[in-house]
Amino acid sequence: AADKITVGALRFTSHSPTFIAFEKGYFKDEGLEVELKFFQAAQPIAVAIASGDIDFGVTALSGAFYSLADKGALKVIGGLMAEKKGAPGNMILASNKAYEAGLKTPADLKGKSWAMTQQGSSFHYMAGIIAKSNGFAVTDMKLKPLQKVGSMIGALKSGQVDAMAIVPHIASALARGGAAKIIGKIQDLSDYQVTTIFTSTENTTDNRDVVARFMKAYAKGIADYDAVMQNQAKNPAATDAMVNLIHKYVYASKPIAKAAPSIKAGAVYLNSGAALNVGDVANQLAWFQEHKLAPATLTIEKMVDASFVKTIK
Amino acid sequence: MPPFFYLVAVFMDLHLNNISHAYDNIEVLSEIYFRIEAGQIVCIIGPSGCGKSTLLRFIGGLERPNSGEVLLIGEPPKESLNPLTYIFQDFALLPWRTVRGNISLVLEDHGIRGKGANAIIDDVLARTKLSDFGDALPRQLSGGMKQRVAIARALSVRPACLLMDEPLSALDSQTRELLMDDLIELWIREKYTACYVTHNLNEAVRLGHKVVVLSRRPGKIREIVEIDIPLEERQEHSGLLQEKQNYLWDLMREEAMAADQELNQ
Amino acid sequence: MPPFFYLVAVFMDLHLNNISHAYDNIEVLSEIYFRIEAGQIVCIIGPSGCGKSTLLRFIGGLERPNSGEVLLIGEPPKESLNPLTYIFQDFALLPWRTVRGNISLVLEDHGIRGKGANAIIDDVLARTKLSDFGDALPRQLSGGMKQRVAIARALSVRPACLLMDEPLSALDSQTRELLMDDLIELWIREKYTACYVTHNLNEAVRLGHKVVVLSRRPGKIREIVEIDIPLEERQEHSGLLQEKQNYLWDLMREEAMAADQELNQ
Amino acid sequence: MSDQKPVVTNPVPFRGGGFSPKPMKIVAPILFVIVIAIWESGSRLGWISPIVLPAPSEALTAFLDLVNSGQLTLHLKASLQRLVIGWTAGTLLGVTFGVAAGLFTMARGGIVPFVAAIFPIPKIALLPLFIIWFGIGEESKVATILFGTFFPTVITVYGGIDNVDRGLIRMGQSFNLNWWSIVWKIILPGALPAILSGFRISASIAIILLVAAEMIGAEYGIGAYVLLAGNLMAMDQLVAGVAMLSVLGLTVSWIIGRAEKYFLRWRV
Amino acid sequence: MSDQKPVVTNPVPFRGGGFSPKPMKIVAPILFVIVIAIWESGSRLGWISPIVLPAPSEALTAFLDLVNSGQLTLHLKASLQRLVIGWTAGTLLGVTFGVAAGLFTMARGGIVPFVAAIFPIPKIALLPLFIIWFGIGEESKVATILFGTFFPTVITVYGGIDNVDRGLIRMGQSFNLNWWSIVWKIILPGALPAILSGFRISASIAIILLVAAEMIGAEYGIGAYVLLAGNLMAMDQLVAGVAMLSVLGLTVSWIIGRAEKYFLRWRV
Ligand SMILES: Nc1ncnc2c1ncn2[C@@H]1O[C@H](COP(=O)(O)OP(=O)(O)OP(=O)(O)O)[C@@H](O)[C@H]1O
Ligand SMILES: Nc1ncnc2c1ncn2[C@@H]1O[C@H](COP(=O)(O)OP(=O)(O)OP(=O)(O)O)[C@@H](O)[C@H]1O
Ligand SMILES: [Mg+2]
Ligand SMILES: [Mg+2]
Repeated sequence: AADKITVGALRFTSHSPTFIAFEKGYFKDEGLEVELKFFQAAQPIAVAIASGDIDFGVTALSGAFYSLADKGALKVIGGLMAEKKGAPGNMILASNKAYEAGLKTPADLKGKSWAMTQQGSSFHYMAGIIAKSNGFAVTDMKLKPLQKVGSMIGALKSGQVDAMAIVPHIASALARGGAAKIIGKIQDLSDYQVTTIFTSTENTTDNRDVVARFMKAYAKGIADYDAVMQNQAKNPAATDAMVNLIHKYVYASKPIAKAAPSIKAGAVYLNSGAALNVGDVANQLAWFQEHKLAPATLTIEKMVDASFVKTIK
Repeated sequence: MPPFFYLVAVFMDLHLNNISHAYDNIEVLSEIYFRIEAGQIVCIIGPSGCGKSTLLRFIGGLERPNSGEVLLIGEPPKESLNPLTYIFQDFALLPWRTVRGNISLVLEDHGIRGKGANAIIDDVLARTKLSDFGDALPRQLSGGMKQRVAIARALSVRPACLLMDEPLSALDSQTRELLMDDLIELWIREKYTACYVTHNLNEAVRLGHKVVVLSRRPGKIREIVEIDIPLEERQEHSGLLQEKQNYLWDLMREEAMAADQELNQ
Repeated sequence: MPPFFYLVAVFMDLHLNNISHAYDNIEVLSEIYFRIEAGQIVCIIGPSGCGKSTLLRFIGGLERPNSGEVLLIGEPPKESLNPLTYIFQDFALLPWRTVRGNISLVLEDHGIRGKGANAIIDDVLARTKLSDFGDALPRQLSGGMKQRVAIARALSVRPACLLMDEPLSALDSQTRELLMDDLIELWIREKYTACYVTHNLNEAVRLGHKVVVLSRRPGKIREIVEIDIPLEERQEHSGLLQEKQNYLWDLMREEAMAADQELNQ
Repeated sequence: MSDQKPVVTNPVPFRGGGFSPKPMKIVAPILFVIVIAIWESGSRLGWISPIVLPAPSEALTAFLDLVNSGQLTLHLKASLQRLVIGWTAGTLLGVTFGVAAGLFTMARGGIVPFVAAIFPIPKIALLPLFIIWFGIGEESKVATILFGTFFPTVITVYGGIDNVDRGLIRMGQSFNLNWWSIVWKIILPGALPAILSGFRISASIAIILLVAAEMIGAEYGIGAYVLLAGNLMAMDQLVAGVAMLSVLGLTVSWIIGRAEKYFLRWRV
Repeated sequence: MSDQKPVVTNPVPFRGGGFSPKPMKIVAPILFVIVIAIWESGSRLGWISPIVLPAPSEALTAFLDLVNSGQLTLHLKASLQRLVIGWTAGTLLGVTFGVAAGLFTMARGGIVPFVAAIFPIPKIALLPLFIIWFGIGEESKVATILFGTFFPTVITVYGGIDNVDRGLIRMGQSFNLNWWSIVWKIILPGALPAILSGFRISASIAIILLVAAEMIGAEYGIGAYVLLAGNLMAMDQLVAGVAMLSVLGLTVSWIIGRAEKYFLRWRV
């Protein structure tokens, strides 16, 4: 009989491989009976894995994740979205007001205010990347936790914060609408491993076989996605088919005509084969620990089980 | 003991012009027509539930009859703080104010505070024998004491016309006597106007210049009995008064019997 | 008209043993000692605020005196649903229940519902002349009607001993007469026990086997006046009764005068 | 009567009445229409930035999309079920504990401080705990709403009981009513105005908490729809979702209004 | 009297009393100690998973760290200031609108449905709007608390006013008291029990909303502390923060309890 597993997901385009592998039966092919559980935020996925309610999840590395990993509850087993030069990636935006006042490059961000969701979030870390590569401390920026992407955008547009970083399709939409100015890209500053695939520590020891099969199926999903969505112009028919598939899960309450542009624009780069950039993960951990956002006792060995995928150095 | 000095003599008649009223199809009052002349005490008697309290509410302008009107002929005197003043059947004391507070409530709005108010309050409390209970809350009072607070409160605003709804019903006979004597003495001096609802026929004949006898519900005027003896001389005419009282008694008895027959039909 | 048949004759005495009480340092009752013998009506009279209602609450077990006790000698009869039943001075009707609902309230707990309850309710409403108002809410009733509902409710539970706190104070003289006559007639047939607080001395001498006269606050027993004439013969002895009434009047007057002097000291 | 000056005749001035507002059905619709009209024209004229507040017409389009996608009933069904179960359970528990706190010294000593200590804890902060305790199924969602309903209900119920006329309770005792009868027939009806007013609050809180509840593994539900719209920055959907919550609130308020009219008809 | 059987003599059975719980100071501390003791030993014995619920002692350590870092006063000061301003403003507005809805037909027709429609909207969903309207400074934080306080206050106030004895109002009118006096001296004191009970609810909601308020660009504040702890899954700090909110709630409840004792001493 098939092994039953539960996968936590967010209704974002960046979770598309999950939907593709599910819809195209890649999980079934591996003998996995998958149940999808939808969440509205990433953090509960991590908690639900720690509590054993679900088996696999995808999320950015954040303070909560390190904390749970430190308690031995879960482990990173693969990489997903990453910053790669030339591929779509997070952009740095300046508010019109700040731009006028001379904020033209990431190097000018010293002393400026920066919108992020929360302390210890990926947006916080991206501020760290900018600070590091321009030779100032992240505390030299005025960090404004605003909890929600929507709030960040609102604050940026109304000029209440000077800058922020955001996924490409939102960034270009804002720039196109004249609501903000793009002043740089994260990929120019770092090979940031943005999101990772993770599971419970128990699975990596007791159910290695299941984990391996899951990763195999997942890698197929990534391959399909990258093949089509990174080359949308070349094969419009395949693109439409994939957009249709994703639309079942993302923007489902909007008609396809309205949803398609957002889905298409939201195509970010995903590591093929779910390869994991262990070096960058180690860098991230070090940065979080340095800023007291991760437990000092956590080590990269305790947090990562890189035996299921290729690693990038 | 000093006499009441708060009531104010007036030249102000009240004219009840053909008043009828019904609550949700229950006819309560029908074609009530009489006049309360300035300086007169009009007593209203009638069976329980015949509409006396309702009528009193109309007279004081607290409710409006379905048809007919109450006219005020002449002007209320300036000295009176509240020309038409009620003493309610259910006392209507604010439970969160002390006895003194309940009285000062009706003075504050006229700018009477502090010493002025205290003097008035002390006086009306003394008259109603409540001096010891100025700081008691209503829940600490007996039924009769609550009624006396309601009387004290009404007296404190120098009414030109008192609208009293069984004001002595919860009092023992002696306290009642004393307050009756006070009311009479006061009238002799001040000639105030009053409309006095009572169940006590003896009170009615001792105090009333006119006794309006209402029939059972719907209350109609059964008869208006005039008592011509001046209030100051009534003690000397106890025989005559007793006659009047007996006459009222018979009137009421007929009412009751008629009601009984209706019921047993 | 059928006589009351709900009250239950009993062999149960109530013995008040040296009762004293104070509310927050205000002495209210002092060394009250008397007995309510089975089948006797004991009337309590006394100045307003002397502690009559308080005493009644002690007798019915609703409150406990600071010292002394009320003893029940003998056993209440089985037929009585609620041996010691109150008629409260302030009526205590539930505003959210109709007149019928207020009566059925006290029957439901004894498993009397539906037809059985309706028969009882119809009967007590007829006695108190409220048949037309069974479905009225308390706010739609006049003061006297509320009091009659309270009486009807008390009668519905076949009390062995009635504890009545000025039960007729809000009623007109005729209704009062009728209900008094009913109470007397009923006693003649059923010989129920009662403790009757009143301000009406005439009621006291017509109804009481004993009249307990309380002094002003703190209420002490001023005198206990026995009236030996059997209830059924009292109408024939109106002279004697008038004498008793005058005697009570004088007692009360002395009390009032003493109080007055105290106040004016 | 003085005959120097002419006699003035006036009806007795009417001093009563007032202080008894009647429900007036017409005001609210007019008000809503005005607000929506201003908003719509504000959006069209560009006074209101479309990124943060789309025009009502856009929200309506989003709503119609939702209807056409056939998901509306799924969302509604999921949310209503959670609401009804959570609110009912929270209310029953709340009334029980409220009555206990209203009647027993011991219970009051324990319940009042306990409620005071636990009520102010934000449910959102406890989501991780809820996941551990109740899992990611319906239980944790219902529990969130249950907790949100429970505390205000306890407070209004014991507040209402404190306000019941003790004279009526003594009357009940004097007729030897048993304890249950006194509670059921005297105390609860007496506290009912306060309890119903509390229901207005607890129902609104329950609706608010739909969003918090559906943060955890909810596939369908109006809260999930709103959250997702927020995450995806789809402001038209967000407004449509919020409007659904509003309509839900209006419906509940209307039901409670009917209940008040029926149960409190004994009041003036 | 029957002389067949011996005469039974008993005191009249006492039927009164009861139904008036007194505050009992001792129960709550005992209860709290027991709960904490069970929790601590549960944690130590491993019954309670340390992943989500640390032992109270660990939370205490986290709290002491906070105290020693000197940041406690900063957090407390920031939060208290927001609470006091937001709650006071919300309450004043709420009482004003509640009184209007309680007295005027027109106002009721508008306010009641409006409150029913707006109250159920989760503040968190509207955070982006709040930022546009009120910025990311103190205004938006105070506004969040203000809105959270306003709606329940309106509901309790008009509910309380509906319950004031109309007979007392008629009395006031019969003495020609002016409108303000009637409202101030008769209606508000009569509604006070309900209003104070409503304060318990609105104060708790205000504390809950500290977290939502401090979501927006707050550097200091207990809510911000709790949020950060939650983000980092630092459960010991989270519990310490939540405990601070609880203590705040207890303090407010105690203050309202004193106020009730003082202002409602006229009740039995
Ligand atoms: N709950 C209470 N707290 C404090 N004092 C009280 C309380 N109840 C009654 N009293 C006081 O006890 C005294 C007696 O009250 P009670 O009601 O027994 O008088 P009463 O004889 O029935 O008077 P009335 O004829 O006016 O009804 C009064 O002086 C009253 O102030
Ligand atoms: N608000 C009301 N709604 C409906 N009916 C009412 C209302 N108020 C009074 N009634 C009815 O009006 C009639 C007269 O009531 P009212 O209080 O005037 O009587 P009353 O003569 O004062 O009686 P009592 O001597 O018993 O006080 C009663 O039959 C009563 O049922
Ligand atoms: Mg009347
Ligand atoms: Mg009394």
